[in-house]
Amino acid sequence: MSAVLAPVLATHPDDVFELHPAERLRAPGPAHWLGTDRMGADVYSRLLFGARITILIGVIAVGASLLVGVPIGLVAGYYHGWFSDLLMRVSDVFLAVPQVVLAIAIAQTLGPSLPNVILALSATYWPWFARVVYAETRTLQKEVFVESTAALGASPWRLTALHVLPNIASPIIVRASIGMGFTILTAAALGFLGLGPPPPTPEWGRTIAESREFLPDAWWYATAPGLAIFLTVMGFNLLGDGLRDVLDPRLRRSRTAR
Amino acid sequence: MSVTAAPLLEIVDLVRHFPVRNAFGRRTGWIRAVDGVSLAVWPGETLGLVGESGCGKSTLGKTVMGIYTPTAGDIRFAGREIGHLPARERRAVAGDLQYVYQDPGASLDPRWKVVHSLHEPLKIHARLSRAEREREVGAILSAVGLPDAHLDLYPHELSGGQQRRVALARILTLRPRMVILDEPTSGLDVSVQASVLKLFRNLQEAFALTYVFISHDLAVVRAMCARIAVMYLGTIVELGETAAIFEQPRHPYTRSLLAAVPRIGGRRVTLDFALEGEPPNPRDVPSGCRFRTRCPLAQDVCAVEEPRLREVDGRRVACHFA
Amino acid sequence: MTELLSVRGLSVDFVTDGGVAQVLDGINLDVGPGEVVGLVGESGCGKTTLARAILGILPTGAARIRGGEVRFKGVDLLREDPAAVNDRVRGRAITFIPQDPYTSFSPVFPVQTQIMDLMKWKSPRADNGGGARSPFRRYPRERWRADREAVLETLRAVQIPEPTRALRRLPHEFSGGQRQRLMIAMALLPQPDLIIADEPTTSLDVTIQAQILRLLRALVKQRGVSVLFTTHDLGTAHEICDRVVVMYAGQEMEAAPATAFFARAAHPYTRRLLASVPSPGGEIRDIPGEVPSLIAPPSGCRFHPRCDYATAECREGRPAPRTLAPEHGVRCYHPVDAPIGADG
Amino acid sequence: MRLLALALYRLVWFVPTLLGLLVVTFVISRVIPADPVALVAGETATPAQVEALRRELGYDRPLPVQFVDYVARLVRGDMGTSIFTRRPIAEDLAHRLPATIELTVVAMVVSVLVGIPLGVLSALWRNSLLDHALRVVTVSGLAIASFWLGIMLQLLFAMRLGWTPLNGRLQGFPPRTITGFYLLDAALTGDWPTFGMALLHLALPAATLAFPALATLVRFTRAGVLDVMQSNFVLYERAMGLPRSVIVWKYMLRSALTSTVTQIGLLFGILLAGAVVTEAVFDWPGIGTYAVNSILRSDYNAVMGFTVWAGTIFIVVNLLVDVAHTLVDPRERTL
Repeated sequence: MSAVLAPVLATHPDDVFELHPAERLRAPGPAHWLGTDRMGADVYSRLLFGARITILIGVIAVGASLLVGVPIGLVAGYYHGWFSDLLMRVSDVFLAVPQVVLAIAIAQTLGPSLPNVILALSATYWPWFARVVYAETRTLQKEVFVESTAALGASPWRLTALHVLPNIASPIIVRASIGMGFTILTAAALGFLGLGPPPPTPEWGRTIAESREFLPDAWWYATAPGLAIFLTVMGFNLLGDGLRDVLDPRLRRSRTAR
Repeated sequence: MSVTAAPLLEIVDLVRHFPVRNAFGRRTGWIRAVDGVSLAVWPGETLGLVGESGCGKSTLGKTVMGIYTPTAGDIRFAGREIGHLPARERRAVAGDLQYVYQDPGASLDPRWKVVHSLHEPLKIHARLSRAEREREVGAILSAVGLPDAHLDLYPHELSGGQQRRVALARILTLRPRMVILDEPTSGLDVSVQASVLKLFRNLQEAFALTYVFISHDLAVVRAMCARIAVMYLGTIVELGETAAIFEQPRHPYTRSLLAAVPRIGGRRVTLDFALEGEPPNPRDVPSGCRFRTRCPLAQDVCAVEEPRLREVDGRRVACHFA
Repeated sequence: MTELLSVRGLSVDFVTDGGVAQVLDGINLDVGPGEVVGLVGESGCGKTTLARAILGILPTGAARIRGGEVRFKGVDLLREDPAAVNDRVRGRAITFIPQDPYTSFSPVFPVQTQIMDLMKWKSPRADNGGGARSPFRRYPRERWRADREAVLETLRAVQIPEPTRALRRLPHEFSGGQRQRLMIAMALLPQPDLIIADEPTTSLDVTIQAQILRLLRALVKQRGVSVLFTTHDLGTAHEICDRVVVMYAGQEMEAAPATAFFARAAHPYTRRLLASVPSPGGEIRDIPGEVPSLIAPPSGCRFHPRCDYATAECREGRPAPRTLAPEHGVRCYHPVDAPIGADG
Repeated sequence: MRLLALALYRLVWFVPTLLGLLVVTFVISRVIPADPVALVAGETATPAQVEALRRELGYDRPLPVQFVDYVARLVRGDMGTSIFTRRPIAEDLAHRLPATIELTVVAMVVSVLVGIPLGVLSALWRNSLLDHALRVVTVSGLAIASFWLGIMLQLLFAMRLGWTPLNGRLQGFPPRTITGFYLLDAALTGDWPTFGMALLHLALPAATLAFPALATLVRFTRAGVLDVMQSNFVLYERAMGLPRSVIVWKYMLRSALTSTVTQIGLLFGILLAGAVVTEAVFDWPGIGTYAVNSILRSDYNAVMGFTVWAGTIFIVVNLLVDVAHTLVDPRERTL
């Protein structure tokens, strides 16, 4: 929310890309709620604009991962054979490398920029969706209602589109929400390592890296963006947990009712 | 049952094996779940398929239904071989041949309203207008004894008994000729079981259905079926009129099985129960007669020669000494 | 007759999402020494809850005991020190055979570990004085040897082939029937006065069930142990019980010696229940209506909405126990005095 | 014997997975970039130098040939030469590996020893104060950026309180090298002051690294124990009156652990990934810092070498975890 409204909520919207050398490293006060940074910019305003970038990265990366991972998981889960095995083995290989490490390699190859960060994150996150969808599809195939609908003469397309997909929607949504948090963390780590979008983009990870040389005096400079990351990621994680609880009980009750 | 009429379902030497694989994915053996079964079901009758867990009766049902493909042998339904059809043609047969699960309520998609679940089979198999479909669904719904008000509910809003009725209605909208009932009363209390059995009977009459009734409960089978087939380790050991078999079982396994069923209000049957041991693993089927390892009558010949089903005393029995 | 176990007026509530369910409503139940009592009823009638209430293992959060007493050898277990009950009664004087032999063993320990852990605390040779509960308690070598001998002997008694080798195996290497034999052995080993068996043959095939029932009855009769045997299957009850108690919707309806029960049951529910067993002739009779919700149960006798004989007084209050014949009690205003199968 | 067969089976899968990893890194390094040679040569190279290098590296040959060559070099332990240190990358990484392993193992041990008991208690005393407090820990553990946590710990303990050193692995001389692990070497040589110093240096980075892993472990152990609490064998043991402590700490914990062991494999991934940034924050002279420095210097070969190493270590650990899982859960052996 605050990310969308950043230009309105920000107290010093111009500060994002302008320099105010006279107001360098001011402590938090009425004029600058969270103090100023090394360029004299308002930390609070830069945070809000940073939120837009962060959310943008998360949404596009998770969205792209969904588009790649869900169909692969569905196909691999629905059909049994060497092709399914191959698909899952490929995603296993991606999962076999820690995401940050792989993202570092990709981002380094492509050079630090916003689209490249998103590409690196999508390329490393899609296997999680493939895994979840695959596992859920396989479980669902053993459910009596899927087998019986197949016995009723329903085609594989009908079964997948009308029965399987709606029933695995909730784990996908939950995964997506948690994936947002995870992706944002990784993006921040890339930014911190200097692989994120180049300055003067107010990316949170880079901001923390910049702030280190001014510690321990300008403590607010490092604290604020870290807290922002923390709150955002926690927000998505809690949203995921909450969604799990909201989306699940109805199903659980219907299955235990008998 | 008329002897002159053609059988609705005819199974000839049906085999369904499942491969057993070791950790390396190499095949190390076969589970011989169904191992050469032949039987026929005539229109309008109820054939009971009885046996203990692992005897292959459910595998047999699912293979006939097309959920598993046969390893070998023929399945002829209404005069047509259906065991080896391409997927698309096989799906079309589902309109005439249907399957009811042990817990029919579980065959309803939890996210679909009852009305959608009931319309679905007609959408798949019939080209009907919406109004025609609604008429058809309404008729079936009243036949299974459910009010129209239930159409807008989700499965979890129904009781277990109501779910069962909806699931039956869903199958009946296709007006199938034959329904395979797989352990339809297992896990039910006697009073509920009684209502379910009554419902099956009424529906059989109303829709001219032919049933294959798979069950481990001999009392239920005795009440429901005119003919029964007794299975042991993937083969039929005795097949014939229910009354005759219950009166005087000829196969030693059938005898033990019947002796194990408690009969209320008499001498305790377990006092005289003599069968020892447990059925062998279907991976390691004994040579010759499969029952010989537990059979009180076993002789040397039983280990060498597998007895074929033969006509004895008005039924078919697979035993050298029947 | 001095009872071994005597339950009086036991009422248990369960707190659920939908409200408070009155799962047991003033239950009376007696088990005499050496007697096999069948607790028969359909799912949801409260027989498992009653078994667990006697054992004192109701789920702590959800279940609340509203009233009544559970007297075992004259001591009310509900008011006794819980730690003392755990040390001296549970697993010692009263043992348990569970319904599902597949999941009632821990899958990760060999059978020997699990049996010997039981014997360490519950062997008849164990002295359950002070410090009996300590997890660091020593298992004296002498007693271990004696206990292990007893274990092997009991395994032979329940017909486990090659007991010494069997002990080294993991639970999943046994078939369901053999696991239930192990469970019976473990129930017998502490030399209890009472065994509570909760649907122990429900998950077994009919020929295996027959073997287990024959074995269990022979062993308990030989050792003079009492058994409370819950089941939903009237045939099983007929095979194993000396006396049968019928429950419906949390109330006990009738208690009678087995012969009288299967020949001349008097409660309309019992008679309906017996009639719904499929008859050889193919006749099938169900009980119209459905089992009531326990959150808002019918007043008075809980069977009255489905009963052919119900009158106004059935709605108003629960009938007091009445004795029809020695040991044949019924809680009904209108007991039927006719052989089974005689009423329409 | 069956166990050996199973270990072999896992090994059979190990090779294709590793090969898959190499394909991925190969694609990243040779196929995605417009001109991989230019990347290797660096920004200052002239076009003629680039062409010369291209022939020298064999990048003018067809891709499949290049791939075979790439794998063959890696098998020989040849990862190319770092532009910056002018030393073989494999040597650089091997030199720095002990520092990373020391840090990761300490963090792992801390999180296991603290996380599992806390998870059990949290499940046993559900909805207690401890449970609620631990929920805050687990939720924040999964949401906190570890580099930021490290900086905050430095700010508090090193800069403000001065309890611990700010960064680095040790001031002064390291103990005589036996294993390369300072803690172990110091203990073996009986050099206790150095041991203490090393421990003090390790405290903050290890805490930073352990925190998310600990949160994950608490969460999984709690869920596992709650699951086991519902199981029939626990009901049976309660019905038979076994002491509660035996039921909980022997039977329930053992069953809950079977799933937790699988988690430890994933955990190691978290730790390894966390090590990169944590080392960067604390200037810990391990392979993570090496990777970060290489990124900053655009030392392209070194970054790819690091990726291959990290991936391989991770795959090996998961292989070991798989085998360990079959040891913990006997049912797995019949697979």
